[in-house]
Order: sequence, then structure tokens, then C-alpha cells
Amino acid sequence: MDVQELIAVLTQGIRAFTWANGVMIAAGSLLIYLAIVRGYEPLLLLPIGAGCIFANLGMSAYVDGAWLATIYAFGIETELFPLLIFIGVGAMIDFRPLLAQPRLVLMGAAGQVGIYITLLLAVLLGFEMKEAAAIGVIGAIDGPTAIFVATQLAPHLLGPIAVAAYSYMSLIPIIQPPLMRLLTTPTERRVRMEYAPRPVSRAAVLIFPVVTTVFVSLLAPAAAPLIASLMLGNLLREALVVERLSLAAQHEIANMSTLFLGLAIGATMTADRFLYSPVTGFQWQTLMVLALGLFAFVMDTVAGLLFGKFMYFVSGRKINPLIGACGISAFPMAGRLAAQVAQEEDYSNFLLMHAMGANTAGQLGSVVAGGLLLALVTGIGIA
Amino acid sequence: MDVQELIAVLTQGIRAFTWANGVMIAAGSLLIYLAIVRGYEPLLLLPIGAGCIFANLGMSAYVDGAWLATIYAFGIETELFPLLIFIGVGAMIDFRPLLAQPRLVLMGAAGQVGIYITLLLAVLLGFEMKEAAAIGVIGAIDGPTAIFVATQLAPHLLGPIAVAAYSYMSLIPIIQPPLMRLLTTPTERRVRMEYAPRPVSRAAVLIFPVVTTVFVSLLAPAAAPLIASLMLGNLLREALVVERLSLAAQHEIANMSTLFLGLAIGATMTADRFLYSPVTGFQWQTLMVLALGLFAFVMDTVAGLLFGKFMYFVSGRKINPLIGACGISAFPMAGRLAAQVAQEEDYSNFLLMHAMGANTAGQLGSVVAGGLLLALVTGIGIA
Amino acid sequence: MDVQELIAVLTQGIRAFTWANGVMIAAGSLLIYLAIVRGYEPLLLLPIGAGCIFANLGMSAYVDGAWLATIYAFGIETELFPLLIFIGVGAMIDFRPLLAQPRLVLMGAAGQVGIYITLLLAVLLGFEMKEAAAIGVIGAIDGPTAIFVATQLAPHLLGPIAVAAYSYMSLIPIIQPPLMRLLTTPTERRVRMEYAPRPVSRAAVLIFPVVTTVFVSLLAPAAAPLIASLMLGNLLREALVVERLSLAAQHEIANMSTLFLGLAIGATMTADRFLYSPVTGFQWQTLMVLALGLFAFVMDTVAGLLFGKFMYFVSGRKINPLIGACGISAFPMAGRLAAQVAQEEDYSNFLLMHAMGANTAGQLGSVVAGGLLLALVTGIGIA
Amino acid sequence: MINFDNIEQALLITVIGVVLIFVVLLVMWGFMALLVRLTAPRPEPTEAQTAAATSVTDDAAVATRRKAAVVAVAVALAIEAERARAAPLLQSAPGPISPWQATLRGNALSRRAGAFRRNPPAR
Amino acid sequence: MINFDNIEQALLITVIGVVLIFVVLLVMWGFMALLVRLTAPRPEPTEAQTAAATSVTDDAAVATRRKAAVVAVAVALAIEAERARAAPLLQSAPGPISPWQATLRGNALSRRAGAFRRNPPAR
Amino acid sequence: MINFDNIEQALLITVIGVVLIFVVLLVMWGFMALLVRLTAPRPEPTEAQTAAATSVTDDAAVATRRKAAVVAVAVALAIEAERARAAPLLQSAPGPISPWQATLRGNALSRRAGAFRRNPPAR
Ligand code: NA
Ligand code: NA
Ligand code: NA
Repeated sequence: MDVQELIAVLTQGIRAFTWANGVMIAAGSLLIYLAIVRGYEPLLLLPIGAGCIFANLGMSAYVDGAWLATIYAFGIETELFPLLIFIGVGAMIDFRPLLAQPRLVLMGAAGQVGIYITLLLAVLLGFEMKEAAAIGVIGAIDGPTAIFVATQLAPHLLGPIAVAAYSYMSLIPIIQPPLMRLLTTPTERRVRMEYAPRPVSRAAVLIFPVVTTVFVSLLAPAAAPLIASLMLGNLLREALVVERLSLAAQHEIANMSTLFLGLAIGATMTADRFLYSPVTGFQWQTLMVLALGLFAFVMDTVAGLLFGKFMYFVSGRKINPLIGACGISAFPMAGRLAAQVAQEEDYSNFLLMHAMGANTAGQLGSVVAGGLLLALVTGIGIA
Repeated sequence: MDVQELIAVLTQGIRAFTWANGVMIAAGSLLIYLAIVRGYEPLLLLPIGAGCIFANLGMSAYVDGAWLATIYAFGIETELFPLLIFIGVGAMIDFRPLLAQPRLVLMGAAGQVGIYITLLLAVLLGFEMKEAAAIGVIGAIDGPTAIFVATQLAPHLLGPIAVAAYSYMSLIPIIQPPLMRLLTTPTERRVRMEYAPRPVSRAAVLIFPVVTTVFVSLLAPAAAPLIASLMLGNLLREALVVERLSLAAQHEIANMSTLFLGLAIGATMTADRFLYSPVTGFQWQTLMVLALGLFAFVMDTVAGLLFGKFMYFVSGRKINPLIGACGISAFPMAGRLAAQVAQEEDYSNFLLMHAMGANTAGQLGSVVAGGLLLALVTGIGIA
Repeated sequence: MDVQELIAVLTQGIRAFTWANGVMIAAGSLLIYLAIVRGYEPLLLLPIGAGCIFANLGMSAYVDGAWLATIYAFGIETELFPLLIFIGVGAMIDFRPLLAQPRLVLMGAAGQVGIYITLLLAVLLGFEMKEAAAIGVIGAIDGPTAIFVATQLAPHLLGPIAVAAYSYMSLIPIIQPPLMRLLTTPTERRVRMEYAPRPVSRAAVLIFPVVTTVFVSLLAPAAAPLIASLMLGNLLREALVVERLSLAAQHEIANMSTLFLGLAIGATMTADRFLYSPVTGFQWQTLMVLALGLFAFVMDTVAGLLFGKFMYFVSGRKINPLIGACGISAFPMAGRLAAQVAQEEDYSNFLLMHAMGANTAGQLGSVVAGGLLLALVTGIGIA
Repeated sequence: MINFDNIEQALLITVIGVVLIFVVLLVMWGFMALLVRLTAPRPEPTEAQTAAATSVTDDAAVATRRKAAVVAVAVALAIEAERARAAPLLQSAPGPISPWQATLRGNALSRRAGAFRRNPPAR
Repeated sequence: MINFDNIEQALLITVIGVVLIFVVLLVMWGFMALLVRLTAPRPEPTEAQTAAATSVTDDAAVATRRKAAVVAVAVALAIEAERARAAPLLQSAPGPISPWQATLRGNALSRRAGAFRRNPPAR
Repeated sequence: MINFDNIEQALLITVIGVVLIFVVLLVMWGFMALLVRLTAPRPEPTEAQTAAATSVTDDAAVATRRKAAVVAVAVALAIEAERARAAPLLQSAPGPISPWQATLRGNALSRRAGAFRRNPPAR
């Protein structure tokens, strides 16, 4: 053991460190800052930020045998984490507002149009079809769906896609209201919607998740795990007799999956894949994914609002176009936001029930759209 | 991408769907119905039912890389889930009633006779020895034991065995009382048992699980993991100083294992293995397993009651034969049931302490019998 | 199936059992006794004791496919369990007392000297360098660090190392006070320390874990996972916005990891590796590890106290040398102990804040020392 | 750099994808409407209900009641949503209050209750 | 179709299995009896106990007390069993009470504690 | 049996290891001091604070106040440490109190607050 060897050993960490690692650590710290100080989806952005820092200190998801690689292999490669989170999400959703006003389900279709517009744009910008689809799915505006689809189509883009999905999701209150005001007139925003829902029986609430699982799984087998886990969670919730399992899904399972999912995704954000590789140079695609993600959010909102306006006319001005913006998913923020904007115009206008119905429709639509996209892109055998 | 290809992709799910899948989905829905509406062991039958539905929508435990296959490989193939559940079960059992009246332990032997009678019948019906043993172990009337043994002897029968074990277990209040009334006279059922138990010291309660583990593991090494996990849970409970771990075993660990065990077992219930295979035709063995399982439950109860009558005579009419029916395990339902039936005859007859003693003896006996069966069948090298 | 074969099958467990297994089972029972009756670190010694018993009943970590081997492969080989525990530990530590009096951080350096003195002695006693280092790291007096390092350097010594680490840790209140009284004078123990800490802002508390992770990971990459998980836990705690995750880290994740870590480590304590092998005879190294572990604890305390005396003189008698003993880690027992011993001399002398500062410094120092040791021993390529 | 094959495919996928998502959700609409209708609880008008139905006739009153109902539901939903986010607060979820919170709330209630002491809380 | 070798083996396994389970549990009986006896708490009759033991002599009284004890134990056990089922309720299990339950109970107690009503708690 | 190469290496590792740990923690000292200084909250003395600062001038008073502060912090820390050990008690951790504990504490507080209001609770 001579001095040189010793110095080599002790400076190993520092020598492996590049300026790009430094920038990525700053980026990770920024995510943590946004999570803690600004409150941007802290449950996910804090772990992602921490994972990003760790990844640039030699503990990335690509170092065989490293702890974050183990966690990545365990829960992301197998796609378990997003599905387990979905069980918890399902156990927190109440589908009654949607069942009581089933026509609102169409809003959940319009809110997915941004996926495809973004896909188109990404292809135009030169992305491969699978990459473009993975980027487009940010427009599902639903974290687990985006991660589930991206893991299969373009795992190398998982980091920026997840960051985009979750950070823009937390920006919904900033992104949506200006668009709402721009695309709707005060008269439209003042529309009051009748609330005379049909009574929803317990049987309906129990049959709904089962039949929906069967129906969606048959139509879009690629979406089957997503819809199955979401509806399983909902069934645990509505069964009432398995509260232990329902609570476990919402707490233990959801908390652990969330923490480890965030860490593992952050652990993919190494400098050479995210920012600058000595071999392939700057990784412009990261910035492009982030920009396209924002574009997807805007397009979804626009499409939702335009469809809302269409419904407004078709229904004889009985549907408030604002609830079109809830179809993007982003459950439950988008729902509450639309109700708020409506109240800005008219304090006595209560849209919340309709907004929540459209919002859960958006959740359904996101899963279906993600599955159809997977089927179309992988099924047809596009390289 | 021509139209035909497109249609092929989009109808992929529907084309893979057979009438048998439909029937199996109906069966899964029936399990969920029984769980929710009838309250039949909902913690297990609901996840099994859901898993069964998922399995017939392309997400079975046999599709490499699918999420339920991942869970199956993680917890069923490794046998971890039943053992983790057993740690939780052990943490819920109080062995004091049994320690205070140790002669009751014999009841736990008689209640396992049904295992062997069923095994015999299954062999007569043409099942292989290992299959027959796996079917017989339904007669242990203890879910984790049945799953642990069946996983090793006949994993292809795991689905019907688990369904039989848990659904009949929930039918105990329907199966047992008629047999009790048939096989015992009112005079016998009115026998009051003295309750003058020895005081059970804390030392005894702590030494018991350790020595029992050593003793049973030496005598039936195949049962070692079962008895070890059960007694570990009991030790965590009785230690008092590790309440964190004891609660974790009863809640977090038990809830997660229960949910995933149920899903994974349900995921083995694909139509072609359970109902009808295009290659091998109808899977009659499913119905036979279900029928033999019911037979095992009945035989266990009958054997337990007859042994109870035997003890009644041997003891000079001091032992109420009803508590023989608690030796089947089915902890803690069987214990409470026997006490209830005794009170039907004489409201002031309190058998609960004796019944619970015999019931915990049944739990012990089930584990030992399962281990001995494994040893006899696998150890002797029967094909 | 003849009678001989039958007897062979049924006596399989007993025939595999040796006197050494019996002794090891007694040793496991002793650990459980110490845990339950004496309260020695029950959360770890009880599972370790149970695992030890199981290992000597045919369920060791070395039996392929056995349940404890599965758990061992899942959490020890991958090093996940100690790291997950560290996330929980980090979420329980408050670094404010240290941040308010940063000079105390030096105490955390002195308290690690025992690691190296023990390493030297172990080498003198004939241990290989890697083994000696793994034994020395008992002197980190921090369970997860010891296990993390030993798993990489000498997994075959994991059992005795973990037992030494945790059982001596629980003996801290017996080991340290006599040494404190021996090495310090009453005058020294009566020194009152000014408590005029700088106010610690929320920003400092949030920046500290991030920068510490970066700094330590660069200097000692081998320690990166340890410091990263510890600081991640601390960040979850201090973020305040992710209480769900912080609580999950402290409870669900910590409880499960603790239970399974203890079991898996106990499962390495088979008689032939721990006590007596028919091939290689008595395993003296076990006793030597236990003795060297005790030596490490003593040396750490001595070094800490001597450094405390040094600081006492350097500071112009303003630093109480007792807090030197807190630098060994053993968080938080050592901190409280030093404060107590100081109060024995002078009831109105409150050292707790300083002691806790030095104690958290010891926690940091342990991790850094463990990482440096790993780097020095593995990095330089010593056989 | 632009691959026209890819763009053609992307356009195709877009059209098919958008159409399909609408088709699927339209079918869902039908299914949901049917499901709710078929499983609707049989209307068995009790006396009270009938009375209420007849007594309230003018539109204004109906509107007011409807609004009140909507407000109640909205508030309830908002609370639910909050809860779902801060999930530890759900039903009997773990750790809903700290020991001292409980104590102080009890305390606060007691003080407040001072005014109505003669009418002890119904439950 | 019937395999007589198999049946012979099955019969053998049945006989051996049934015998063995009885043997094992018989040994367990012995062990348990011994264990409880050897670890029994030393009987150190206190004055009160002795007094009780002598004062209650007639069989009827003994029977009554025994019955009462059994009832108490039975009720306790049943409660325990219920608890074990609804495990979240165990001992200091997570979330034993909702915030408002705690509050209202505190309230109830306070009211009962009427003695101190004049000095409402400072906070 | 003694391998002198190994011993030499061990000595080297010891020296380097001990030196390095001190170096690393010295750097940490500097970093921590800097961090706390740079992020210190801006001192904006309010009137009250200024008044207090000027009114308390004699050393004895300062010492007393300092001691009181230390006691308070020490107690708080000890409680925290206890909590950290029995982690289920942390903040709003699951199941921190049983229903009746909560109730009785509320009760105790009420009573204590009433009787001894002049003497703030001892602990
Ligand atoms: Na969406
Ligand atoms: Na049984
Ligand atoms: Na240390």
C-alpha cells in the first residue's frame, strides 16, 4: 500500500464527481426545496429529489447491487409500486358522484386528448414512437399511470417523465385558472347545474368496480393491471367488511410504495442520462420532455374546456364548461379548482359534485387512455 | 399498420376470452359476494375472488412478469406469506387456557383424523398420493397450514384447496351444530366441567413457545417453519417488551400478507386449470377437491365429537363431548361455537374456557399433523 | 416403504441434531431471557435469539429456499434492512443540539478510536484483515453500521458481531459509569458548561442533512448508503410536510426491518459456524469476537473520555470531560448516561444538551468511520 | 430528420386513440346509467316523505332546499377530499390526535359547554 | 384405475399419521403439565387469603364464586377474541379513538367531576 | 502465526483511519458553524426584547434565567428522547393514548388547573 494507492482510494469519490453531477444535485435540492417550502406534491417530489441527489453520489439505479438499484428492481421493473399505489388511490376514491351523473364520464375522454397532441409533437421533434408515447402519457395527468406506461415504453426517460408528471400536477392551481378564464365567458362560468342525482345503491357501488375491471381489461388488456388495482382498492373501500385491508392499502402499502417509488425514480436521474454524458454530449431530451410535459398539461386543459363548451351548447346551456377542465384527472385537485373558479363568478354556484364526478371520470379516462396507448404502440409492433 | 392488424390488436383481449373465463369471473364474483354480503371470511375470500377475476382477464400467476405472478413468486413460492400470517396469528393466541388444562391437548389430535380419512378417499378416487395429501390437509382446518403444505405437495391444486379451506371455515357455524346435535345427547351436552385451573405463571407462558418449537421441529422437521412462526408470534405477544413488533406482526405484516396471499392464490384460478382446458377438457378435480374438502370438515368434526364422547366415558362423565368439536382448529370460531351449543341446552353452563383450550390444542394439532403428513409423503419418496 | 425407512424419516430431525445445536439453542434462549427479563435491547435480541434457535432446528440462513434464508437474501445480502432501519433512526434524531454547538462534533471522532485499536488487536490475534476490520466495527457502537460493514467484509462473522454490538449496547449503563469515575476527577465531573447556543434556523436544519450526505458520500463513498439513508430519514422528519412518510419510516418500515433483520441474523448462528464444526473443530473465533467486541466498547469509552480530558485542558476547564464518553454513539443511551453521572456529583449541573450534541456527533462519526474503514480495507485490495 | 412514416403512424394512433377513448367511455356511460337504474332502491314513499313532497310546492322553496343540500354535500365532499389527502385522519386511522390535543380539546369543549350546562350533549 | 399400491400406502400413512399425532400431543400434555407445575408461583398465603379461605366453607358459596369467576373469565375471553378479530383495537393499537370521541369522553368526565366547575381550566 | 505484513498494514490503517475521521469531522465543524451562522434568523429586536435585555443586567439574574432555560430544554429533550425510544408516542404517532388515558388526562388537567391555579403544574 503506497501513498499513491492510498490517495487513489480516498479520492475515489471526488474523482468520479463531475460538474454535471453537481448540477444534478442542485436540481435534486431544488425539487426538495419545492416540495418542502412550496408544498409541491411533497410526498413524491421529496423522495425523487433525494433519490436524484443519491444517484449522483454513486448510488444510482444503474449500479448493480446498490441499494437503490435493488429497490428499483423490486418495485419499478416489476411495475409493482405504481400498482400498489393505485390500490391505495382506489381505496380513497368515491365513485358515487360519477355514478349519480353518468353523462359526466365523457369529460374524462376529452381530458385525454393532450396525450395524443403531445405524442404528435414529440414525433415531430424527432423522438422515437415509443418515447413519444411515453412522453405523451404525461398528459394522462396521473402519476402511477404515467410511470406504469413509461416503464414499459421508455424506461430511460422515466426520471424526467415522473418529475414532469408530479411537478406540473402540483402546479395545476397555477396552470389551469388562466386557461379557464381565457377560454370561457363569464356567462358560461356562471351556469348553474341542476343537482338531482339518482340515488346510488350499495349494490351499484359494489358492482361498478368489478364490471369496470372486466370491461376495461377486455378492451385494453395493457391497462388491465392499472384498472384492476384501482378497482381492487375501491372494492376494499366499499366492501366495508375488510377495513383492515382498506386501511393497509391507504396507509402502510401506499406510504412505503410512495417513498420507495420516489427514491427509485430519483435514482434514475444520473447526470449522464439526464444532463450531460461524456460520450453523447448534452441530453437535450430531458429539457424537451419537461417542456412537452407542460405542453401536455396545457393541451389537456384546453381540450377539456373546449369539450365543455361543446357540451354547454349541446345541452342547451345547462352544462358549465368549467367542469370540462376536471376531465384531465389530477384527482382531486382539478375538481376542487373548477368549483372554486365557478364561485369566483358567482359565490352561490356550487359545482363541486359535478366537478368531482368529472374528475373521477378523468381518473378512469386516464387509465383507459394509458392502456389504449400501450396497446396501439406495442401491439402493432412499431419499433 | 393496416386495418386488419389494428383490429387484431384491439380485439386481442376479447379474442383470448373464453366462456370458461366468463364462468370463472362469475365464480370470483360469487366469492366476493359471499365475502361482502354474507360475511364469509371476507379478509381472504374477497382478495381470492378479486384475484380469480384478474386471473381470467390475462393477469394470472402463470403469466411471467405479470404483477400477480410477481407477488406469487415473492410470497407463495417462497412460502413466506402463510408464515408471516402465522406470526400474526401466534401474536393473537393466548395459550393460558390450554396450559391450565393440559389434558385438553388430546382433543387437538382427534380433530385431525379427517385429514387422513380424506386422504384415503382421495386416493380411492384416483388422485396421486401427493395430491391426495394436499387435499387431505384441508382437514387441518387452518388456512396457512393448508396453503403451506399444498404449495409443497400440489401447487397446481392450490386454488381449490385455499378456496375450500377458507370458504368452509366460514361455514363452520352452519356445518358443525347439526353434527353436534346428531352425535351427542342432551345429557352429554349438559355436562358442566369444573373450572379449577392451575395458575399459569409468566415463566410457563414464555417457556412454552420456545420448548414447543424445539420439540415439534425435531419430531416433524417439515412442520418446523409453521410451528416456529406461530410460536415466534406468540413469544412477541407474551414478551410484553416488544409491543412494537407484536403489533407490527398483527397489523402491518398480517394485513399485507393477507391481501397479497389472497390475490396471489386467486391468481392461480385460471379457467383452463380450474374449469375447462381446451387440451385436457373439464377439470373435474376442482369439483372433487371442493367436495373432498367439505368431507374433510365433516369427518374432522365427527372424529372430534366421537373422541369427545370417548373422553366423556373415560373421565366418568366429567368432560363435555362438545369440546371435542373444537379440536379441529378453525381458531377461534369453533371454540365459541361449542360454548354456544352447550348454552342452548343449559344457559348457565359456561364451557368457553375449556372450548378455547381445546381450540388452541386444535391449532397445535393442525400444525403438527400438517408437518407429519409432509414428512410421511415427501420423506418416504412416494412419487 | 419398510419399517426402517419409516423410522429413518421420522427420526430425521433428531438424528441431525447435535449437542452443539443444543448448546446454541440454549444460547438463543439466553438471548431471549436477557431481552425479556433483563430488558437488553429486546427489539433486536429477541428476534436474534429466536432466529438462533430456528437456525439450529434446520431453518438456518444457509438452507437454500428455507424461509429464513429467503429473508436473509432479501434484506441482509442486499443490505436493505440496516439501511431501512437507518431511515427510521434518522427520522428520530434531532440534530439541533449539535448544530447549536458544532465544536462538539470532535467528540464523535474520538469515540471511534476503539474501532482501530480493536482491529489491531484482532490482527495480532491472527484474524484476517477483513475479519479484523469487521470485528473492529463493533466499536462503531451502532448496530446498523456494524451489520452493514460486516456484511461486506466478513458475512460469516455476522452473527457474533451483531450479538456483540447489540448486547453490549444494552450494557452501556453497566460498562460506562465505572470507566467515567475511574478516568475523571470529581472536579472535572463538576464542570458546568455554558449553554448559550446559537439559534438554529429551519433552513439550517433542512440544509444540514443534504450537504452532509453530499460531503460524506464524496469523502467516503463506501459510507454513502449509510449516511444517505440516515439523512433521508432526518429530512423526512424535518420537512414536516411528509409526516406520513416520516411516520412510516419510524414505524412500519422500522418495525418490519427490525424483526426480519434480527431473525435473519440469528439464522446465521448455526452450531457448526458458531460453536463446533465436525470438520474444523471448535469455532474459537466466536468467543474471540465476543471478547474483542467488549474490548472495543471499553476502548471507545476510554478514548472518548481521554479526549474529553484533553478538551477540558485545551478549553481552559470549560468542557466537562464526561461528554467525551457520548462520542461513542450508542444513541441515545450514552448521552443520557453522561448527564446522569454529572448530576451524581452536582445535582444542579445540567449537561444533557451538550451530551446529546456529542452523542449525535458520535452517530455521525460512527457512520463516517465505518465508511472509511470499508474504503481502506476493500479499496486498497487487501486479501 | 423528420420521419414521415412515424408521423403518419402518430397521426393514425392519435385518431384511433381519441376515437377509442370516447367509444369506451360512451359505453361506460351506458353501463353506469343502466347499473344505477337497475339497482335503484325501490321507491317506498313513507308518509313523512309524501307529506313533505306535497307541502313544499313553490319553486323557490325547492330551490332553497336543493341549494342547502348541495352546500351540505359540497362541504362533506370537501372534508372527505381533505381527509383522503391527509389520509391518516381517515375514520379510525392511526394516530388521529396527539395526547395533549385530545386533552385540550376536551378541555375547550368543557368550557364552551358551560353555557348549556343544563342540556348535556345528547350522546 | 384404482392403484392398490397407492391404497396400501395411504392406509399405512393414515395409521402412522393418526398414531403419531396422538403420540406427539400426549408428550405435549406431559410437557405442559410439568411446565405449569414446575413454574407455578410459590403459594405464599397472605393473611387476607387465609381468612377468605377459612370463612367460605359451604359448598354452595364456593360454587357461586367459581361460577362468577368463570363468567368473568368467559366474558373477558370473548372480549379478547373479539379484539383479536378486530385487531386494530388491541391494547394501545393504532387509532383506538376518534378525536371527538376523546373530546366527548373528557367532557362527560368533566361534567361528572362537577366539583371544580367554578374554576375553569386556564387553557 | 503472526503476520507482520498484516500488522504493518493494520497500523497504517489505524493511523490513517484515526487521522481521517478527525479531519472529516473538523471539516464538518466548520461547515456546521458556517451553516448556522449564515442561516441565522435576522435579529429584529422587538421593544419587549430590548426592554428585557436592558432591565436584566446583573449576572446572577442572567445565570438564573439561563439555568431555567437549560432545565426546560433538558426536560423537553429527555421527554423527546423517551418518545424517540418508545417511538409509537412520537407526535401524532399511531395510538399514542388509550381512550381512557385521554379522558383521565383531560380530567386531571381540569382538576389540577382548578385547585392550584396559582402554582403552575410541577412538571
Ligand atoms: Na388524464
Ligand atoms: Na385442524
Ligand atoms: Na461509534
